[in-house]
Amino acid sequence: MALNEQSVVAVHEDAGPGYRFLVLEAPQLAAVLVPGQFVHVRVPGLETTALRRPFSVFDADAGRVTLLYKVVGRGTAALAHVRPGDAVEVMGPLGRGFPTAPKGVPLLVGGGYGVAPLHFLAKRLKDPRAVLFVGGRTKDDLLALDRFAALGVEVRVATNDGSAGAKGFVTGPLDEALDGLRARGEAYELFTCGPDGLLKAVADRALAAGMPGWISMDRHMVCGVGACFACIQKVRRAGKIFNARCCMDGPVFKAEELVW
Amino acid sequence: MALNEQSVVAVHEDAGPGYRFLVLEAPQLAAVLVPGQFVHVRVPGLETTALRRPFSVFDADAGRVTLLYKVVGRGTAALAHVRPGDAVEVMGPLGRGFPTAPKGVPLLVGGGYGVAPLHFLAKRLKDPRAVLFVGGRTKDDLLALDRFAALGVEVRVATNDGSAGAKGFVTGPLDEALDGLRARGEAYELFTCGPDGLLKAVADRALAAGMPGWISMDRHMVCGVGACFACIQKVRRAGKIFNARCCMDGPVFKAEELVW
Amino acid sequence: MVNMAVDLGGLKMRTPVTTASGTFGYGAEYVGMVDYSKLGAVTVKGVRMDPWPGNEMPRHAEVPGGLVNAIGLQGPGVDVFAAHYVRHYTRQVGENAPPLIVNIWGGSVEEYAAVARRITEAVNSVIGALEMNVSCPNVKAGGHTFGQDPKVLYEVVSAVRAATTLPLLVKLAPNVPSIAPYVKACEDAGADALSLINTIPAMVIDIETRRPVLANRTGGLSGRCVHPAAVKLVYDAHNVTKLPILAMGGIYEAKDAIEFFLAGATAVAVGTATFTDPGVIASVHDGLVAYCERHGFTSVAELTGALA
Amino acid sequence: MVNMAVDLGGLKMRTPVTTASGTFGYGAEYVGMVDYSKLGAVTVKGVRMDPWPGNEMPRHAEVPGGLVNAIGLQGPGVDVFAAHYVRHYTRQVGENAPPLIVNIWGGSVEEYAAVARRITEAVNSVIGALEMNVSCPNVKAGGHTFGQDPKVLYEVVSAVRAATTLPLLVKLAPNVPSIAPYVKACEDAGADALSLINTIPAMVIDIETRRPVLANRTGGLSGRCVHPAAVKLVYDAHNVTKLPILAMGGIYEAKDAIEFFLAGATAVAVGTATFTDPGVIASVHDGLVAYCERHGFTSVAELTGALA
Ligand SMILES: Cc1cc2nc3c(=O)[nH]c(=O)nc-3n(C[C@H](O)[C@H](O)[C@H](O)COP(=O)(O)OP(=O)(O)OC[C@H]3O[C@@H](n4cnc5c(N)ncnc54)[C@H](O)[C@@H]3O)c2cc1C
Ligand SMILES: Cc1cc2nc3c(=O)[nH]c(=O)nc-3n(C[C@H](O)[C@H](O)[C@H](O)COP(=O)(O)OP(=O)(O)OC[C@H]3O[C@@H](n4cnc5c(N)ncnc54)[C@H](O)[C@@H]3O)c2cc1C
Ligand SMILES: Cc1cc2nc3c(=O)[nH]c(=O)nc-3n(C[C@H](O)[C@H](O)[C@H](O)COP(=O)(O)O)c2cc1C
Ligand SMILES: Cc1cc2nc3c(=O)[nH]c(=O)nc-3n(C[C@H](O)[C@H](O)[C@H](O)COP(=O)(O)O)c2cc1C
Ligand code: FES
Ligand code: FES
Repeated sequence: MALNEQSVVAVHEDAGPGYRFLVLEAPQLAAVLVPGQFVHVRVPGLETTALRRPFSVFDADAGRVTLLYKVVGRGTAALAHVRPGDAVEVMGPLGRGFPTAPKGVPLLVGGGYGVAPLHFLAKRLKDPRAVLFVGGRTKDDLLALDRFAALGVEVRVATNDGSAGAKGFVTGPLDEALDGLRARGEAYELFTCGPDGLLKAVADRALAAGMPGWISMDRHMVCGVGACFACIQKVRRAGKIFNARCCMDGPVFKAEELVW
Repeated sequence: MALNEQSVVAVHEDAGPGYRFLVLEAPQLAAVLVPGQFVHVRVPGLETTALRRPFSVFDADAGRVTLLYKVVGRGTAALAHVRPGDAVEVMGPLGRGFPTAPKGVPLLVGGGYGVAPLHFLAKRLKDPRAVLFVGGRTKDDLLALDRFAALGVEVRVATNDGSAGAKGFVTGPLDEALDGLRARGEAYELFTCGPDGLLKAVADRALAAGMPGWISMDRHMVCGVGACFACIQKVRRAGKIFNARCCMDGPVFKAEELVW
Repeated sequence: MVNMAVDLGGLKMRTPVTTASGTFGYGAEYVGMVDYSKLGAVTVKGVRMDPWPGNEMPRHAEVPGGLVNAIGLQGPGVDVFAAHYVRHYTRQVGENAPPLIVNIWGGSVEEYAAVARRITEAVNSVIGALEMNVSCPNVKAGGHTFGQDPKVLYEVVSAVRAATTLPLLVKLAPNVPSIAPYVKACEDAGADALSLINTIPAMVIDIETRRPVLANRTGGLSGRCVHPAAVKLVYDAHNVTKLPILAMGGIYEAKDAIEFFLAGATAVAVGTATFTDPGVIASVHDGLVAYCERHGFTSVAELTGALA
Repeated sequence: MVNMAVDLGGLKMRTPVTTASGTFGYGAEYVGMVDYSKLGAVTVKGVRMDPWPGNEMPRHAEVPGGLVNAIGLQGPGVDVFAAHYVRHYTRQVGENAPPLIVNIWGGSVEEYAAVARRITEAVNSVIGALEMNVSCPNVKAGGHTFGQDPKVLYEVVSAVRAATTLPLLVKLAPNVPSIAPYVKACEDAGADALSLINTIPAMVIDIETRRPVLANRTGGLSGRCVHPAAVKLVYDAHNVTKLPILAMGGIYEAKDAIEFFLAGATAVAVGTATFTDPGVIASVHDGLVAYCERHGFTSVAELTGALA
């Protein structure tokens, strides 16, 4: 059951070029959110008829909910103007999140703002074996690495231009690690959020290895609660293919459910 | 020929309860406006599709245009928030104003914000014989009397509740003055702006006495320039009755033209 | 105390406020965010005989003052709806769950009738009425064609009328030269009430990619921007019929709903506004009560057509 | 250098931008505030045979994202128009005055033809085309009825076609189930181009006085809120005809106009937006040039129907 909380902006700060951390006093939501769930935000400053914008939860702790977002369009541009003390209506907790009792080494794979739910996940996993694989075009797309480090999560980086970590895609360091785990016969579990290409690459690897893969999908949304069917993703469940609602049946899907 | 000037707010101050003076740096308009003309204001803070709002000119001098307005709805409520330094788009000069070479004693009759164009008129008339008759429900509706006094204009006041001047309608002091002038055989000319009831009362007196009467009409407007036919007033010209455009054929009409 | 109850063609509503089909899922999705006690009915997403996948993504485009959607009537089919979703609704919303208005559609006259029959036979007391969608602009073979021609409309409504004892609403399209012949067809065919309006056919083009934003190319416009057009259609319909009208189209505040009542509506539905603020439902309800009190109406039913 | 010239059914326009009838008076009202060199034509307020008083006041209501008007086609009649206003226009705008598109209407087929004939006979070289208004929602005896039925439409367009050698545009109503039969009627009757869209029938009620805001009770909706509906109608019309289309409805910036071109328009008209900002005309023009440059179009005419 979701609720619509009147939150108050506590902190609003840069998280890299074009990225922002938004910390909201939202005690009701903070108490119930689980990693991989998202919230639906009514952006102050947009016209009163504007649709809400969905954001994953970067952190939920001590009465506060933190979002990590990228300014990409008019909604996020308006959001970037809210100030500490401003009221923000936030709907949540929405969708199904990640499982938080992995059966193997937790491997988190993120791209861009896709690291947001992975941070909340890492925090709840509290698993010293957890590794974050993160990719971006340049080092400017690598976000919140210090926050992962503070959780004791090992971080392996790749950038297309080689400005940080390995040069190339994040699948480079990931495949290296997978090879190592396979060689040692260790079980692992994949968690990913980011651009569709990355999600598919990770899902393929989970399926090929027969390891669990948890894929968080980013689909344009309207209601955020399953009421409008705007946000579908083709999935196979119990042998049947149908259009699942990402906001309700997802945003986190099992790798084997997804029909690309 | 009208123009659309990018003005800058110089001063914005109270002019009585619910009334405001807005002083704009608008050198092009200030140079050409004549009394009785109006400007069409794009109100900052309204949505980009909002229509403009028309206002008479209270003063135009030394590169500045002053408006005197009442907060009555959402447009004027938004206007009340502009601050010195803000940009305001103002279209003008619009409409036909008052003649400024009267053939007799100039008698100005105003109600509420209707005194605005009469102030500009008094200033341009520079006629020591000019008298302002002003009415309102209470003394709170009497605006800018000090500004008329500063121009050397005699002011005669009436309020419905007797809280200032004569108790009753402004037609009381006006009729007294008309009687006096008639007794002395002096010619006069009437100029008025205010609620429709007042305008009609003044027009009737001008017609009855055979003296010139100049009536400034307040009609809901859209374009303000004669392009849309939203703002009509029935008038008789050359024996024919037709729907004149207040914004272009007015807002000032001759008493004998008006068909009520 | 204002009496908020209304009778919408046989459907007894404790308040005159419902939800617009397609904006409130199958009724339970907004539990926790909407005060269901303020709803006189809940109208659910369009249901047809078999499961229907709907259109490809993207299915929506935000526009100033509204939304263009081309969901394409996705749904699980009448059996899953009747077995699963209706039960889920009553369980989630609880004892005082308002009756459901089930929005239905089909690819043929026979299918419309069959869906109506199946739902009527389900004999679930929470099902209060049927609303026939003959005006969805987003499914080619579907609803719209049935609503475009008064003769075809008469046929399909007659068939559904014969198939159900439930109160029957017919939801009409706004893009007609005159609503009168469509209203007449519904009356003649035995409809109990009218729903006005469905979305207005619309299109949004991304000028950078030079492609329609919606996968379906075109869609239907809803939200605040359609409100003045909807008020006109309700007014026109009310002028030519005694059938009660369920009005919808751009209700964002009580004022918008009150305009509908004065134009001739008996009840109103909140749609697109819910996406932005689920609280609109309660504030429309409360605003109606306050308006009636302020204007001396003892019953909201007195507002219908109450132009001065 | 982008070639901005277009041919709108025989009317040569130096730019594809004109004004929407009824929002630009008789053409001279915006001198000083509009850069006329950016206009390919100026479309004037509807003209009929005799003077016409229009509706009572109030004639407009501001709504979110638009305007509802019921001016009621006030005008001085064709003789005063031809003698006085056309001359005033050329004198005021000067040498480079764009050609006029004269919007006409009448109470009968004969009157439509008579007005067209009178304007054609005026042989004033500044008159570039006629635009038949068969879709004004605000005059009962007038335009709208002629545009509602394709057969009647065919008749009245045929009559006007026979009465004029000027390029002939027909302006259609948006509130139709399908635009195709109306387009076909215009084609068959010999129209040279189509204008889309006129205002959408609408109504605004003052809930405090419980009266319609407009003296005419109902009016026509224009402005930003009608844009997505207008794009759809232009797209639909372009799909069924080779006739060039003059598109209008909610253009506030170049992007809105570009959507119309991609949907199939040959030229565009700025209407309600001018009331708020006369500068929209120039910015639409300049934005079109910039867009063509950025996307490698050497001529704005290439944009017509250029969906990827
Ligand atoms: C479950 C979920 C979680 C998300 N988590 C995050 C996050 O943690 N951080 C972050 O920066 N972004 C996140 N996003 C993406 C974010 O919602 C979009 O970037 C944002 O809605 C864009 O709004 P805009 O007005 O700035 O962009 P515009 O492009 O101007 O938006 C126009 C419209 O498109 C929709 N839209 C545009 N892009 C997206 C998108 N990628 N996903 C969904 N709708 C979109 C908007 O809602 C709006 O309706 C998430 C999306 C989903 C679905
Ligand atoms: C020639 C002329 C001169 C004016 N001079 C002044 C002046 O000097 N000082 C002053 O305070 N007011 C003046 N007014 C009235 C002023 O234009 C309105 O009070 C103002 O437009 C109200 O806008 P709003 O959004 O606050 O009110 P709302 O009622 O919310 O406006 C809604 C709509 O009604 C129109 N409207 C409402 N009232 C009026 C009205 N009385 N006249 C015209 N349109 C109206 C608005 O433009 C808008 O379209 C003048 C009007 C005219 C026509
Ligand atoms: C996303 C969405 C889905 C809709 N689905 C349906 C539907 O399945 N059946 C139907 O009759 N109307 C459907 N509609 C139309 C609405 O019920 C309503 O008639 C319309 O949106 C106007 O109301 P509004 O402006 O308040 O949204 C849908 C509208 C939207 C926005
Ligand atoms: C105040 C007003 C008057 C209008 N008068 C006419 C008219 O006389 N003839 C006509 O064909 N259309 C008339 N229209 C319709 C416009 O020309 C145009 O088709 C419509 O407003 C949609 O464009 P817009 O949204 O850009 O205004 C009028 C519109 C408005 C707002
Ligand atoms: S966004 Fe409405 S169903 Fe997912
Ligand atoms: S306001 Fe447009 S003609 Fe006067």
